[in-house]
Amino acid sequence: MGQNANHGHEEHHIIPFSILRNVCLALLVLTILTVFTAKFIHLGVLATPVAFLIAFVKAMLVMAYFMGLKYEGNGNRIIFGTGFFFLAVLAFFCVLDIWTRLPVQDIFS
Amino acid sequence: MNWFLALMNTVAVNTASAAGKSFMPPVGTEIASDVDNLYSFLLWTSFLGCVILIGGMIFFAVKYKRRTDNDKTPYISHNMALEFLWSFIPLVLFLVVFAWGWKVYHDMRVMPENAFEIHVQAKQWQWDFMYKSGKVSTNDFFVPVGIPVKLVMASEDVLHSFYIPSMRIKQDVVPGRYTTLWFKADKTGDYQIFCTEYCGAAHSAMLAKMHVVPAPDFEKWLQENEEGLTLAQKGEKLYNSKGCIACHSTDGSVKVGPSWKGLWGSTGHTMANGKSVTVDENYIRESILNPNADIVKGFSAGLMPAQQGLLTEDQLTALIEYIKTLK
Amino acid sequence: MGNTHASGDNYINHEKGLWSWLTTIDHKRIGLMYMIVILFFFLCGGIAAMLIRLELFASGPLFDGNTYNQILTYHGAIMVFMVIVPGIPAILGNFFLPIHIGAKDVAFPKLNLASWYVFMAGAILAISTLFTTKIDTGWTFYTPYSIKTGTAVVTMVMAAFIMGMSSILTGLNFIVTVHKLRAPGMTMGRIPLFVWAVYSTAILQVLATPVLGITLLLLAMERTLGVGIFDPARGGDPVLFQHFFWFYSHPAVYIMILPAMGIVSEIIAAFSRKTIFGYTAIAYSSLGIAAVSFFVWGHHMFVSGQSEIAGIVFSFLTMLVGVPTAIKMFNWLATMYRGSISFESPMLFAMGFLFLFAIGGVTGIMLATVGLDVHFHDTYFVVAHFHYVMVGGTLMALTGGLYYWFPKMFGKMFNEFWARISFVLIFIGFNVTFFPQFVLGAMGMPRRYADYVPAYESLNKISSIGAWTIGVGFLVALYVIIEGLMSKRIAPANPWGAKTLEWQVQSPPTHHNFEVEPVVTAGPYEYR
Amino acid sequence: MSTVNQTAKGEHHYAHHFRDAMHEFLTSKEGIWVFMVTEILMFGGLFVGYFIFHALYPETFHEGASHLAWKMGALNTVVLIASSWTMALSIHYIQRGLNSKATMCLIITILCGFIFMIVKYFEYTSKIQHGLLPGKFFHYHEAVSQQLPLYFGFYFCMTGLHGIHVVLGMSLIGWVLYRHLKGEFNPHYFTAVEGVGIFWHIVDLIWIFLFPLLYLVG
Repeated sequence: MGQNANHGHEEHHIIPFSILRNVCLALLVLTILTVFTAKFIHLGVLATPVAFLIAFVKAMLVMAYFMGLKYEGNGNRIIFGTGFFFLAVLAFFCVLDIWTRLPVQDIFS
Repeated sequence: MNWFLALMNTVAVNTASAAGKSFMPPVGTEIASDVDNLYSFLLWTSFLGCVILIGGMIFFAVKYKRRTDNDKTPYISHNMALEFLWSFIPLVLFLVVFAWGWKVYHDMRVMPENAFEIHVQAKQWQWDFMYKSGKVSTNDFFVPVGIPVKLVMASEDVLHSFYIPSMRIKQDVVPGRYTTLWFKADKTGDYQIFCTEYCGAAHSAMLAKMHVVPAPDFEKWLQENEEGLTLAQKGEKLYNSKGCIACHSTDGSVKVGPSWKGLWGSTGHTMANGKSVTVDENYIRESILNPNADIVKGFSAGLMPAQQGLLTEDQLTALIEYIKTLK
Repeated sequence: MGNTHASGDNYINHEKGLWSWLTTIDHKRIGLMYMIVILFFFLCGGIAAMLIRLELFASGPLFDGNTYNQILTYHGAIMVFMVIVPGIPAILGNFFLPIHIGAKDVAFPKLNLASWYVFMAGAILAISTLFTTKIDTGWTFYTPYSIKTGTAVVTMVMAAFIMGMSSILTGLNFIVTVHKLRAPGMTMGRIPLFVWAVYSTAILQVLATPVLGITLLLLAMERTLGVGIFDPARGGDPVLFQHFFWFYSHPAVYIMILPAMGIVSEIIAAFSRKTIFGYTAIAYSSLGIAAVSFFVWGHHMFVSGQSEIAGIVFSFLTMLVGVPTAIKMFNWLATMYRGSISFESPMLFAMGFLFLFAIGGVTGIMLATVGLDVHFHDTYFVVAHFHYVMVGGTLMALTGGLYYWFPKMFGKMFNEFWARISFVLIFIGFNVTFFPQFVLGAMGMPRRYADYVPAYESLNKISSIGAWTIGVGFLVALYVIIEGLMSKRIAPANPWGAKTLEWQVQSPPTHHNFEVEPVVTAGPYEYR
Repeated sequence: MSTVNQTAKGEHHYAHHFRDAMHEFLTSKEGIWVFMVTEILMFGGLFVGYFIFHALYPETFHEGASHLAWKMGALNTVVLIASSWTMALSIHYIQRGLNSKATMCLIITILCGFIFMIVKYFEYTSKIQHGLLPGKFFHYHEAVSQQLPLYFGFYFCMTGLHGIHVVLGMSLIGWVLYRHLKGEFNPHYFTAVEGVGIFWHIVDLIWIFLFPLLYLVG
């Protein structure tokens, strides 16, 4: 907020072709990696966190380069980040409730 | 913290007797007094708060009334010390109230060891109380005085909420899981039970009575059976216990279903499809066992559960005998 | 500051004909279009309220249970989704937010018009259920009742979803407008407090409404496909529905009250002829309330079957939201201190707001206290509390705001005498209606009851009489507006001697708001 | 209607309430970002539900995932990543004034959308044939877990809502392509392409999470 004046003569930033190509390649490699870890290595309990971590890295790449957040001002980064923050709030309190409810065996004396 | 709560309690108890309790229902258990003390403390601090805010507003309004159209007002933009005070004092007060409320809530939620356990089954629109002896009572809830009672509650259909105002306790009854509640009734007597979670057409008729009785009487009640009643009296018991009461009145008032008063023998009973019937044994029997086959004009289909297989022949007869008595 | 040209051209006569209104992208005209439809829906919701009080006037049934439940559902759903949530932002926010910051329009004028049409589509869909199987779930749509009941839940839920989209688009528009379209010199520290309030509201609309959207979609899926997420019969969790629902609906109560607080800030400064006390504190407390409101929704669920720990955490966080609210109250009082206070009807409504909101606020603290709420939850105490906030707060402020800005919006003066009569009727009627409900709630009378035990009868009678008084009061207010529109009393550009930008332009404003882009050099309340 | 300012060059045009074309561009872009927040929160609600029930019924979700064709899911992931890349490239080319290359990129993006939907179609028909359907339509007889209908409730809601977004995105790209072919975009004015691009990347972003969560770990 607060950037209301004087952006008259800026030029649009052009993201170089090579960066876009490399990001695309990285995303494909990470896709292969996520399939590989899930289907050909048995990670047990780690499976979900690992898959989620890889997805997170991919998401960061898309956001930074394809969506161009890396070249944006802080304003739009804060706006987009706010969405994720309040999503985390929703998840946190729902989980807090469900995980601290009395287990059924404690209900019956 | 404890000494502080104790102090607050003393303050509250003294003020409470004055006026604070006036609106609350009669106290039926120890926790209810704790709740009332907290309530009176809040009532008085709230009253004080309102006096400051509203009184201040009226005072300023009178004192600083516009005199001329050219009044000069001072330019006061802020005052850190004041602003800090009126943020900090409410914060402290709110936190005290929170801690106090937490303590009361905790006492409500910690189930005592070796409490007397009763199962509560809620459904549209009645309460079934199931005792370990095998006795089932509907809409009449008998508990012994002075003994902690723990309720394990489940719902057959939608959300309900079990509320005894005099005990200051309330808990939603959630289908698919069990919720619990406990209390220890201090005084014998009858207490009102409400359903407080909206549950459909007869939500406001989903009432029950709690009867707190001395322990020996309670034991006797647990053993009691239905011998020695007339057929119509048995029917009246069924009217209450099977939940007919939620939708059918016996005083002529219209609820979800038609009233039973004066029903027996009436001719020209008009159906939704236009035909007209005479109310006899067979009509009542059909209406109970298969209620949606013929709906009385002005009422909705699909609300009454079919009783086919749920009532024995004896019970049907008893109900019909009861309806006959409702002139 | 901008100059006043008393030319005959203004936004009302700039173009003529119904079509020019239906296709307008002028934020002022769109604000008026919202005003017309929202006042109409307010009338509908009000009629439902009168019927509710008619049923509750005496013990014993007047309508059958189903009919009563439908009336109460329509009262809730219409008032929440179609009156109070869109009310102040869509009418007064649309009209004044751009002028307040010295802009010619909102950031996306066509989107603004689209929001109106989306809102209308949703509203018409909602009203259409009246002519089908109706709906009887209460405005909260709690599962599993909303899954099982045989009424038009899917239609109503889709209607609420569509109106939610409209709300999101309006919020989005306002956020971007405030960020990007401020006039030169109009820093964030110089925007009027009404703009701060509507801006905070817009943030809430954008962040909270999507979760309501997905919740309602899932409920619709629940009924059509039996997805099962909220249905215990299929392994789902009805309490999770309540979490999702209140994640929206608790911030939504701040969507309803924050703009009202903004109006009150404006009116009190204007009628005290004094700079607002603690501008920064009021501005940031709006943002603070908005932010904290996302952390407190579980106080609607203390007895719902959520865990004890969750209940305690939510109770604690709820106490925190009381602080910025208290700050605002004290700041308004301090603004009146050593002011030059006059008592035209907008100020009466603002003071009525302070009076009623104080009571609504302290009873809110009682309800936030977890041990006490167990007794009060789902009783008339809650009903009384939220009506003190929603009607005593929001609707008082909306009515006061409409009077305050009436000269600017239409270039006419309303009849002050009848405006004061409307205030007296609404204020007294309101207290007669809802104060007894606190007592009823303390006595244990549950809400959403079509009938009650005889012990509650006398207080309910008083309450019903009060409700009809409010009804008359609002009809008088409607008369004041219509009579004002027909009258020939031409309003000056600045009848109240206020300092914010909208009073520096002609009444009614021109199509472009400002003839010359204003350059701002000082704060909004410079009464020196 | 809005007055549109024409500058001397005739190529920058912007609505009357903006200071200049860049002001309009940045304002529009912020609007798009705010809108994306609502997308995140809307899908986010579904993800929160998914996580909760995944933790409550891990076996169900494992069994459910084993019924999904992960190879098709992987194929769709690749398709969407490629389309995201071409979308980003189309903006790159418009900014450099290479209009025909930009046209190609937009067309490829739409085609990728079609491929995605076709693969989805085959997936859905196979699920429907086996009776692996949400809730009350579920009639697969070899289900081990009692909550399997719930898993397929999640599967169809999440992929269905995502599919709707793919179709919406394709239509929007079609609209942008049409305007592009009319020559409305140039290195100084390409707001609509940028906005639609960000929307399309969000669609990709959500799939990046959906794929491993539904198809792989389960």
